[in-house]
Amino acid sequence: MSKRIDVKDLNVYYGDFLAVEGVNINIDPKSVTAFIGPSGCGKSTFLRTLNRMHEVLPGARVKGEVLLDGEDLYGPGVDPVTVRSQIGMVFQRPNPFPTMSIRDNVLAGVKLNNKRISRSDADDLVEKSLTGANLWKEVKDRLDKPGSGLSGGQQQRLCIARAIAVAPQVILMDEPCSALDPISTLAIEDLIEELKNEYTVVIVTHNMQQAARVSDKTAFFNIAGTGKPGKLIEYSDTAVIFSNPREKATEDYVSGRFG
Amino acid sequence: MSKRIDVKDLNVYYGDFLAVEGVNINIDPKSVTAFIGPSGCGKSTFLRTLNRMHEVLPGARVKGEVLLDGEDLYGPGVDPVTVRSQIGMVFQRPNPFPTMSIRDNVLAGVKLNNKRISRSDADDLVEKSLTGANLWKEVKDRLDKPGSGLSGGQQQRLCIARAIAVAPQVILMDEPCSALDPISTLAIEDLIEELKNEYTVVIVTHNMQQAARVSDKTAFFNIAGTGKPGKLIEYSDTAVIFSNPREKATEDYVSGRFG
Amino acid sequence: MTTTTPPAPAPVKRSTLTKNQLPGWAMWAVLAGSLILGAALSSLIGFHIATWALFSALIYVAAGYFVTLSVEGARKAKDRFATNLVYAAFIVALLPLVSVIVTVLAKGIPGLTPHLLYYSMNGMTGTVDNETVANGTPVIGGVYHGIVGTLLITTWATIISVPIGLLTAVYLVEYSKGGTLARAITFFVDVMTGIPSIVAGLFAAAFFGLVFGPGTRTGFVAAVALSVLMIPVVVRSTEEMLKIVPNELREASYALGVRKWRTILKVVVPTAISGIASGVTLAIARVIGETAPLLVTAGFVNSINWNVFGGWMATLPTFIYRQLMNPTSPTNTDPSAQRAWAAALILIIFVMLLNLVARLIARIFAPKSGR
Amino acid sequence: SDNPTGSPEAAGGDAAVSGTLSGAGASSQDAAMQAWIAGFSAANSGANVQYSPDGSGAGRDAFLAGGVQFAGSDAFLDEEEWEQAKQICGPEGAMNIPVYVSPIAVAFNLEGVKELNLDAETIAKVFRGEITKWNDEAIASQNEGVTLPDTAITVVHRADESGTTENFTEYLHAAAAKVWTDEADGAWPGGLGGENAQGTSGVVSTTSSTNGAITYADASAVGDLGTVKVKVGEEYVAYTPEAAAKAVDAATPVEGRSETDMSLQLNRDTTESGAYPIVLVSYHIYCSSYKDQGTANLVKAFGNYVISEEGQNTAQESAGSAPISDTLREEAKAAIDSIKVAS
Amino acid sequence: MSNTLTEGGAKGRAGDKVFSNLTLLAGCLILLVLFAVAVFLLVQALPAFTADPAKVTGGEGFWSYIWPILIGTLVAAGIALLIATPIGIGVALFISHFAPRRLAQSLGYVVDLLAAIPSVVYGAWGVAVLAPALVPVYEWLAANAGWIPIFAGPASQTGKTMLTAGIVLSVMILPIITSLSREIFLQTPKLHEEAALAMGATRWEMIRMAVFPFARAGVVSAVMLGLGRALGETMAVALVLSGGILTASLIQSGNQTIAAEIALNFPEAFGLRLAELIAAGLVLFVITLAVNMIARWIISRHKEFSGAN
Ligand SMILES: Nc1ncnc2c1ncn2[C@@H]1O[C@H](COP(=O)(O)OP(=O)(O)OP(=O)(O)O)[C@@H](O)[C@H]1O
Ligand SMILES: Nc1ncnc2c1ncn2[C@@H]1O[C@H](COP(=O)(O)OP(=O)(O)OP(=O)(O)O)[C@@H](O)[C@H]1O
Ligand SMILES: [Mg+2]
Ligand SMILES: [Mg+2]
Ligand SMILES: O=P([O-])([O-])[O-]
Repeated sequence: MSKRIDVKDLNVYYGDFLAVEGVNINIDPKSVTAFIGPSGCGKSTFLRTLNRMHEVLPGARVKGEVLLDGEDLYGPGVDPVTVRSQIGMVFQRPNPFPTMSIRDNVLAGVKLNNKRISRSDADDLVEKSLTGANLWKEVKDRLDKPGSGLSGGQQQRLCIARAIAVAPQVILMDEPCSALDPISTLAIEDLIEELKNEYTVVIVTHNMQQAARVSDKTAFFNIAGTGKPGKLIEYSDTAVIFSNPREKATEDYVSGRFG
Repeated sequence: MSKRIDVKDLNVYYGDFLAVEGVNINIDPKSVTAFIGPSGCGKSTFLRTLNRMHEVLPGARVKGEVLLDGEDLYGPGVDPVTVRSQIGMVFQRPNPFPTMSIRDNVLAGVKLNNKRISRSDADDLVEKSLTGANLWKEVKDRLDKPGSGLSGGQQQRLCIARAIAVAPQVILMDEPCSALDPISTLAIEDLIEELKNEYTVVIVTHNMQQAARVSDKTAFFNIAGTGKPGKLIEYSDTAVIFSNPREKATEDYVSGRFG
Repeated sequence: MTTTTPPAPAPVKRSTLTKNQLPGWAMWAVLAGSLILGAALSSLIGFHIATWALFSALIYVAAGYFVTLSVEGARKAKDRFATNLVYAAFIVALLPLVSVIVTVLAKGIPGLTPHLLYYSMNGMTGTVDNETVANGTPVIGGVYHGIVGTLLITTWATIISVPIGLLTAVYLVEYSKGGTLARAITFFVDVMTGIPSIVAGLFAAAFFGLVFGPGTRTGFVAAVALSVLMIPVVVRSTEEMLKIVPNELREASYALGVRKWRTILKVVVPTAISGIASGVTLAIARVIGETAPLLVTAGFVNSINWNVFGGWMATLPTFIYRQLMNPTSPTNTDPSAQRAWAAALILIIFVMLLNLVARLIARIFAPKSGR
Repeated sequence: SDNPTGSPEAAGGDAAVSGTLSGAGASSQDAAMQAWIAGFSAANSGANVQYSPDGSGAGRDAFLAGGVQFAGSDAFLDEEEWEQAKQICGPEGAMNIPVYVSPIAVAFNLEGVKELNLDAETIAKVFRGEITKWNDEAIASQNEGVTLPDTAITVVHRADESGTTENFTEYLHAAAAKVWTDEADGAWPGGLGGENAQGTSGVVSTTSSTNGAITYADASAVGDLGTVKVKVGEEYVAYTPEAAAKAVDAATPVEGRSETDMSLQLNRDTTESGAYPIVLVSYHIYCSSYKDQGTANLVKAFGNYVISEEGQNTAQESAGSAPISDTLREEAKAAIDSIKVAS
Repeated sequence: MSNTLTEGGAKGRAGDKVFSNLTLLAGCLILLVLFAVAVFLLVQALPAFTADPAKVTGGEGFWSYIWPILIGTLVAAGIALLIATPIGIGVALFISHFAPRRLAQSLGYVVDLLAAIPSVVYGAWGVAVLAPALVPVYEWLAANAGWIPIFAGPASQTGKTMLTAGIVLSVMILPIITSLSREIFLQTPKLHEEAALAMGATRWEMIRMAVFPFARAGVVSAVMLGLGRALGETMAVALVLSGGILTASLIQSGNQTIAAEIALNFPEAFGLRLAELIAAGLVLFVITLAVNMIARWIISRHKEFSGAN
């Protein structure tokens, strides 16, 4: 089951600092949407508002509406916990729980809702999630070792495994592949392709090729200068953004020979 | 002034675990060398042995020789601190000092060593280093703000600025651009290009294009399986590695359509 | 962490985000119910404000759990339960604090006069207090000597124990590799934490007696005794704070070619400074109120002594203790009690100020906030 | 400032004595000691006396270790200590001088009752917990006309070892030997129930706040608690300074001590009319010789001031003690005057 | 050819040497002092162990003298920990994760004030305020829960009981546990907290997943420091507790702690009695040691999964 996200006139603040301004965007269910844009333009910030993770920072707040299948995430009576358990997230920096074993890290989210998961079900889930994140082979012999003993890329894949293990309706990924080698990146991209069949996927990436490869639609964010708020400049089908963008800024950005 | 590095039969251990085995490599001065290879194959581990950062982990040790212009880094009487002040490093995960302002972070290498520096020299150095890391424009108005309030990519560039501020003879970079947007990446690559004129640069990257673009020589590491040690498979001119590698494994890896 | 849940009208349509959500007023209703039920229960056994509060709180915590359980499910119920318990813990902790502070304020403020601060007890006898009571004149005799003693002795104890404690903690966390020596130090520091304060005093007295002749009692001997009590607190709290400084910061510093000791002093310690400052304050607070070890090491006098290396010295706690246990006039104990409570108030104010200073230090060096 | 009382600066006084004299010991005489120190310093500007009320045992310990020049003690030096004293005081050893006499009151908190007559046996039974109610026959029979409530008796005794307890139990053991079988001791016999509290002020305040409580404490501290008249011979005697002094006069010197020593064996089961036998006698312990002239002079001057009429009266005024009799004073003066410099 | 890696470092290295030796010296100094304390205690306590049992207080030798007050000590400290640990951790959590941020700072400050109050004042407060207030509670307990041995009547009329002493101790150690725990809770990496929250953990689940594992060792240390204080506290217990022989009931007068026993009897003690008291101190030493060793063992069992990194 997957859900659509509609954002209306969203302003995002850190205290008094307006970090992202006036975003309107409609994200279709069962699609992959990529956010691109220069560093510091507010991609991560905006992404975090989509599952109410933004507000865990002191002083951070938003104005506007984010509708999940028509229901406002920021509406009265909405519990952020419910929101987050439906909208999973993978962070830019890998953050496995250092005190938990690899296995427990994968099961961490699952155990929240389903304490009584049977041993064999759990084993299956761990294998499935780790395989999905292309980590199973590397760690299958040391599932009981702490997650912090892995290499950076391994840790990131562990976090992805942890996020998909709970089967959320929307998955937000903040540069999930930035620490990964091509093989793992391929695996993750395959995974995203697969997830798309059932879930809504939003991913932030600096990698144009990646955006072009995996996403159906692409949103380009930009920032006018330091201290200015980031803005959504253009949002369109990926093919359009990369071949025939409406805005000059977008064209300048995507035509860079980088990625 | 730049120096050459010659590694002879280097084995790298975490406790009893042999992480990298039998590396022989000669890195020319005034060149850029790229390390590529799948996740977990020991690129970071090997890189850290080049400035004796490996040994700060408990139980971590090496066997073999690393010669800096013919002098063994691991020879008797060698002070690791001297080594590290000549061979700088940028980490995979940005790690600015949380107690310091942006300015102080850049000057950390100077100030922490208690070197005396005049106010104006310091200002110049800060500007030069931040400009080099393509961060100056974004932070010039908030140099006194804490470094931890920056976005992920900004933090990484801050760390690069910090590393180049001490003007080392060799610079090691562990995936310096993995958290960066294309514009910053371009800036860093330009910077590497520039650094090459005076320094020896070694970079770890998962980005084939990047390796192809910036490096003179490329080293491909691989790992036979979990628990096995990583090995240097092939080391050659970048052009050769990407167009006509000697080994099948290298060809398989670099011909992936990713990056 | 909160931007939402003002009391809301019940949602019109069934929403997956708000379903199984208690409306905002629900907990207020539960609270009101608990208060009424608590009142009823407590009047069963003879109404008292304390039992009322207690019963209401218990009912609220329990009812909050079950109401949430029935509507929002077990996880939310547990969260509610834990939240209520945490709030309850805080309120419970405030009770004795308020009670002690009120007691000290009520009994101490009348005695807190400029005279008390400016004069010692030199030459004071029971006769003076008897007259004071008989004539109803203001109490005379003060704690100047005790203030001087407390400040000097505590300062010296801090000078001795903070560097030693900090350095030892640094040794344990940064240098030792879990060797025998480190384990021995940890072992002894642990034992130290439970040393009865008087034993520390007897030890210091015996040690100085051996070296400088029997009966050597000075402020410095007391400072040494207090250091024995302070050091373990400093070591252990600092140790814990240093341990949680992330290694990547150390590595970042090493990679810049910074020496280990500079890294420790300029990166590790500043990052942990807030906790270290708290620990040091705690250690000082721990000893500044000590009585027993001071009596056997610094003696007790009624006159002012500024010299920690010679002569006996009084401190605020010993002053308080003596005034309470051996009032200046056994027949009229009120003036002594008044002086004692006023002295207690002064002591508390001192530690408050100390806390402020520690926080200031922490604020200046502490990690800046931000993601 | 060091002059809270605003007393005029001492006008020189006896130029022969100067320096610092340190003493430690009994807390019972602390209040009196403050008065003595104040009075003595006022007359001798160059002299400084300090006293640490650590407790009698600690005081004697410090004295025998040479840490202080004199000790205050609720008990005189015992045989062993007496011998030990010769090491620091020279062959003639130390001397015990009674300087502080104070009646110990048996005080209680019973609504509407201010005074009760009790004999030693009844007191002993009450404190042993054998009599548990205030309207017990044993009490009522001695107090006709007093309405005694059916309140439970709560015994409050000292938690710390103390001279007060030692003197009180010595009285009970001597005057009611059949009931009070425990030897006299500074610590309350373990195994007896009851409440306890630290220090004289502790037992008094506990008693004051507990209805039906009874305790024993230095008479100066009992405030408005009810007190017991103790049966001596055929009459009931209230505690008064005079009655206490009388009991001390009736005491016998301890055998086998030196000429100058004034250790007293109190006659607790005295039947002498008007004597109040529950008395605490607290001593000053001085050396018979000191190493240097200055100290000897200082000790002599201070000792003489303490036993002088002026000194005893100041103590009475400020600490509520009973002045020693003239006979005792003369004996004490002779002893103190014999203090000399070790040759 | 001169070696640039080995030359020139000497001066800089000296700083490192000096500093590391300084830390080592500090550690050794502590060892030395503590060793001296231990020797002092042993030497002074020796007569109590070797003396004729009949001469020791109680008349049956040192061990039968010490064990009741040893148990009393453990009971008092146990009550204190039982009350102060959950409340202390609760307060620390309240300040670090529940209270509004602006408020939290001042609240932490308020609780730290508890540490500022001298133990004599705690004692005086315990006697004057707390004990009388608890008398009706004890009477109620004796009447309604008297069948439980620890609440056996008749209740003390003064309220100066073991339970009261335990409560006063718990108030005294609360700030130790709170302030150390609070500092550690505050240091929990945001990354891990966010990781938990992002997968839909409630605040409490986040605390269990990210905060507690990270802080475990530190909190145990805090509790141990508190325990040390509770075991060694003299004046407050001496003033509050109406001590006596070992009794199961916590609401009657009776029981005693080692530290209070020392404080109460030390002033009048000499000779063998002094040795006994110091031997009692030695016993306390050993107890503290044992408890701490158990605590360290608990921490070290999970060393592999430690919080730093
Ligand atoms: N905790 C914070 N407090 C205040 N400002 C912040 C905080 N985090 C980020 N910012 C600011 O908000 C803006 C957007 O930051 P954000 O992290 O969303 O950028 P981004 O697009 O994700 O960049 P990157 O590609 O480098 O990750 C930046 O100007 C940044 O400095
Ligand atoms: N601190 C450590 N203790 C033990 N083993 C470690 C440690 N750090 C890394 N390893 C192991 O050493 C091997 C090499 O790790 P390394 O971090 O060098 O990989 P990498 O090539 O840098 O991978 P990535 O591209 O994901 O960063 C891996 O098997 C990893 O699990
Ligand atoms: Mg970002
Ligand atoms: Mg790596
Ligand atoms: O004077 P005391 O020994 O009874 O305190």
